[in-house]
Amino acid sequence: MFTAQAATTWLTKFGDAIATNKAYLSDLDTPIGDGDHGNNMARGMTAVQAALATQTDADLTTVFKTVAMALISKVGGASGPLYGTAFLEMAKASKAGTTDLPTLLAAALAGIEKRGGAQAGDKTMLDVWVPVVAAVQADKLDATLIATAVDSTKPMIAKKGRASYLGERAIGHLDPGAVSSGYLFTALLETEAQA
Amino acid sequence: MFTAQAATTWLTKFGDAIATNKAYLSDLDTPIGDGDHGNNMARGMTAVQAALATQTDADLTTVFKTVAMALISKVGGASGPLYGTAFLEMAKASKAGTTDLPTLLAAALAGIEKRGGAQAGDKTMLDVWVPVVAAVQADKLDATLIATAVDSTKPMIAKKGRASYLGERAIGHLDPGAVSSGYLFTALLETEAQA
Amino acid sequence: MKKIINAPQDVVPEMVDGLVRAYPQYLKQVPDTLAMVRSDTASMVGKVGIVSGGGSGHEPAHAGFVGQGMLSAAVAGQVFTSPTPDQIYAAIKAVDQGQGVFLVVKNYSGDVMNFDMAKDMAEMDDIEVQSIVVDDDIAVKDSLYTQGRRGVAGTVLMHKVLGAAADQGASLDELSQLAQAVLPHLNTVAVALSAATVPEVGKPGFELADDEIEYGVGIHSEPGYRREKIKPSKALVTELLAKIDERLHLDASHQYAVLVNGMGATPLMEQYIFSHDLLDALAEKGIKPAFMKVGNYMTSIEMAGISLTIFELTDAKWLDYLTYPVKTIAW
Amino acid sequence: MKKIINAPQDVVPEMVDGLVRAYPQYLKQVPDTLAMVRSDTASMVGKVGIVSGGGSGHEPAHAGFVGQGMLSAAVAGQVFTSPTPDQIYAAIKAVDQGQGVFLVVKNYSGDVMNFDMAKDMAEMDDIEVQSIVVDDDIAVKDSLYTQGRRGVAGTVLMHKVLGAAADQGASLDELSQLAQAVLPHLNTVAVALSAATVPEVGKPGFELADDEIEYGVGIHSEPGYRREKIKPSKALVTELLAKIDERLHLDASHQYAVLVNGMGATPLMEQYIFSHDLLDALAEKGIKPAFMKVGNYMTSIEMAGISLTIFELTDAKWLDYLTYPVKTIAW
Ligand SMILES: Nc1ncnc2c1ncn2[C@@H]1O[C@H](COP(=O)(O)OP(=O)(O)O)[C@@H](O)[C@H]1O
Ligand SMILES: Nc1ncnc2c1ncn2[C@@H]1O[C@H](COP(=O)(O)OP(=O)(O)O)[C@@H](O)[C@H]1O
Ligand SMILES: [Mg+2]
Ligand SMILES: [Mg+2]
Ligand SMILES: [Mg+2]
Ligand SMILES: [Mg+2]
Repeated sequence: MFTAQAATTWLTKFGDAIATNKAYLSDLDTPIGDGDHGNNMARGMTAVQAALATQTDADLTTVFKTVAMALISKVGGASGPLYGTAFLEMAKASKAGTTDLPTLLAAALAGIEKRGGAQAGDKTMLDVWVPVVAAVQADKLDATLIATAVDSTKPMIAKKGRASYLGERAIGHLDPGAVSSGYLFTALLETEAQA
Repeated sequence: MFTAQAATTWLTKFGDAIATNKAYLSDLDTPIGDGDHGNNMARGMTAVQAALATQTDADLTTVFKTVAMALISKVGGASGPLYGTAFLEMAKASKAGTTDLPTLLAAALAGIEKRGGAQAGDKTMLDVWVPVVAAVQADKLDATLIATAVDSTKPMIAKKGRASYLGERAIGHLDPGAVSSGYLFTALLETEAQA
Repeated sequence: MKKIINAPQDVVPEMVDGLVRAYPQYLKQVPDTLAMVRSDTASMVGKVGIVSGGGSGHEPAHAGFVGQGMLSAAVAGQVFTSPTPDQIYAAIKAVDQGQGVFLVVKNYSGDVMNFDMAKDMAEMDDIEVQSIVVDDDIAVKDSLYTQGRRGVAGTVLMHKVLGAAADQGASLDELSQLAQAVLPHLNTVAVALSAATVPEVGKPGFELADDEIEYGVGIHSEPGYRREKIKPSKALVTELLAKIDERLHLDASHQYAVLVNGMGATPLMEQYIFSHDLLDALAEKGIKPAFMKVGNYMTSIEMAGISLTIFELTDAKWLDYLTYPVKTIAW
Repeated sequence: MKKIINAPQDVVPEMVDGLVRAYPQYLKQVPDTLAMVRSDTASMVGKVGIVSGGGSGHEPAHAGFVGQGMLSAAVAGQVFTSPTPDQIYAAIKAVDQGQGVFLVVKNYSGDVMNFDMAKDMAEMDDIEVQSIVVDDDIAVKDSLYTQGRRGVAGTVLMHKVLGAAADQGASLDELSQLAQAVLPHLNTVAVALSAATVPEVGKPGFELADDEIEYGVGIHSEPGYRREKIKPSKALVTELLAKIDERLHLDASHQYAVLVNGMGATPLMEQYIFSHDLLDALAEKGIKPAFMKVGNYMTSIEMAGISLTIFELTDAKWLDYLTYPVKTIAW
């Protein structure tokens, strides 16, 4: 059972990772995007952390919904609606009664796929989400799997997002949304390890 | 007696000096003006040389008027009307019957003073014209006198032209119009020496 | 980075505030948002609203085109970042007159998704919303397997055409048909001399050497299709026009509208010289534009460069829409 | 120097050609000159003509302000170099309707002398000509013993006021009185982040370090009154406003028009932020401008920076003139 408290810990850790790596994420977004992914995510996660701080007794659904709303209304760009939708779908699933992490994450993944119309192999955050969610279902998520998934975006040609304008020139660059998603799941691993 | 041929030689030599020193004159105009004096004068003297080339049999008045019109219509800026007026006044004086160089130059000088409202000491071309014309009257123009007159503008504060916006910061810079006027009178000296 | 700003994170709210306070006769801000709606509400009554927007940094787009005969509202995102759905939704609500609202979106993942979410929100409120996703940048290959072409300066001509039609009472469906009809005829391609610096990033999106240019760049420092040594204006015109011609097949018997668009730091002097060379090159093909505009319309902060948009006027009415009078800050 | 041009010496004729061909509905070129007159000749009938001009490099000034309600003609000199008398005279002749012609001249030795010579020529042709020499740049000390203050962005407001009055039928004498009355109330001061490069010169008029700015620069890279480290927009506003206040003594009971003018390479983003800070600073003094405009009106090629003009409206009619409708490319 995934609790509101675990969710809060998870998102706090994720926010810290984003804050620490803000410049790095924007740097990754420079050669194959528009150089703002770190700023976008940092703006969103600052809002998430502020919103969560005011909601100490919230249930899981409320936590997810708060996160979703903060991301949707503060991030903008491509990552805002995608991360926002992911948490909105988790809020919906938890409201429908689930507290099972694999089920929650599967709902989040489906939301991202639907919102963005991308699939694994398109050099987006989905190249992390797809293998990670599969691993969570099989209960074998670990740091190596996350790192491998993130690195897998490096040789890819992008089919969605700004990097798709580059054709072959995107090869050799990590996808910034995949890297930030890597932080998300690393934070989740650390949260689970503490529990 | 100053002849049309002498005038043509004079202006050809002056045009050559301007062409050679175009970049230098614009450089002089950069710290205390707008960096275009060389370009302005070169544009004008190219037009003068082209116009003179089509007028092989012209009399003195026609030569001066041709020069005046070319300068007035091609130079613009401050130097165009000033040099243009100088030659227009010489054309008028020669039309009235003078071929005496000191008288011609005195008319030119009066024209510049009237058109620009400046006087010696204002760090303009007049700081060359005034002593040179006086020297011509006294028949003692030489290269040293010209050089001294040009150099005299260096320590001055400007009271007319763009350099006047600088106040004390104009000190230490030669006035570009004084330098180009120096070329004019050096060309005259050379012309007289040949005659 | 040397800019006339305060804290980089305050750039957008301060900019929007400065704009609406400088031009209260044109714009008012929807409270607590970065959405700006037409002050002249009387001119909107009974008409379909037209809302556009996107990341900031493209000024005068989009707020400069808000006014009678053009947009009803514009939404400003963070610099080079799509606005969020709640903001877009606030603009939709502010302009809806019961006739529905039409959204003009540029084809970027972020913009498409955020405007889509706003549409969902509006529909839950029973506001009918339709939209067009503008993708006029022919520098990028269109393909089913990619994000497709980007939306750039041609978007401003889309605003103009739709705004004129809406002001003359076109319905939401009619506007949608008009937008679909216009879209394939908008063709833009750009050349950059230098990149923009996003204030929060602090350094340019790409680096060009002192004698280098890049063809095909986007309006967010997206890379283009070729980098080479700077050439005379005439040669730049040849390159960009050939690129457009590949797709458009310029033809003396057709009518065209032309937009020469400065990217932000390029002075009008250069834009007019480019226009001179362009008009010469078109004249060689027997073409004289039926409509032309030159200036900074869809910029990329302080990027230096020019984009060229050629809009084939396959319907005679479109020219009337382009010349239809407007009351805006920047058209 | 990286510019979209062809040969540097062709910059002005090519620019003028591009401009008049792009905008034939506004401008036509006087044959064999770089003078541009209003295409809409009907709007000039029976009215005093207004002619302005100066060196090129200040686009959209001056041709961008030619049109009904504003200028009758504009004359383009070489870059940063006054036009020649024959060209100015050609413009005077082209616009004269028997009611005389009024010249708006900026206070530079060259401009004053060339326009004076043109006036002499016109008078020989029995065209009555009067003129005003605009000297709104308060960064320079005025003194009987110097050239006096420079003419800068405030000139555009002078065009607007005189153009509106002329369109309403003011006589040559009335325009002259109006110009004299307006002049002392125009106050401009600028801050530069970088200098312009004259194409034929090939290098910037001055060098500023990556973190330096200069207050009080002119529109031809004339040096200003102080150089220092870049400051936030708010601090720049404080400096420029204090400078203007010294002369103008801003007062909540008076009315003001404000022009925030971009120098060429400064994006609207920065101009709007500066406007935000300016409006805040004015509000602290209890002042809300009666009229405001923000944008590139009197540029200095690709110089980065902003000038601030504050025009005290001591006569209520002046506000009407400022808001009077015009048909121009750039107002
Ligand atoms: N259609 C999509 N589906 C999934 N992920 C996407 C899509 N488009 C973009 N992304 C992700 O978004 C990231 C970029 O986010 P960000 O830089 O914040 O937004 P923007 O591209 O609008 O500037 C990319 O690295 C990619 O992982
Ligand atoms: N009022 C004046 N009287 C005499 N000479 C002047 C006056 N104003 C300017 N000058 C001369 O003109 C020169 C500058 O000419 P130029 O650079 O061609 O014109 P501009 O200043 O219009 O760019 C100055 O160096 C000075 O010698
Ligand atoms: Mg990005
Ligand atoms: Mg000069
Ligand atoms: Mg972005
Ligand atoms: Mg000059």
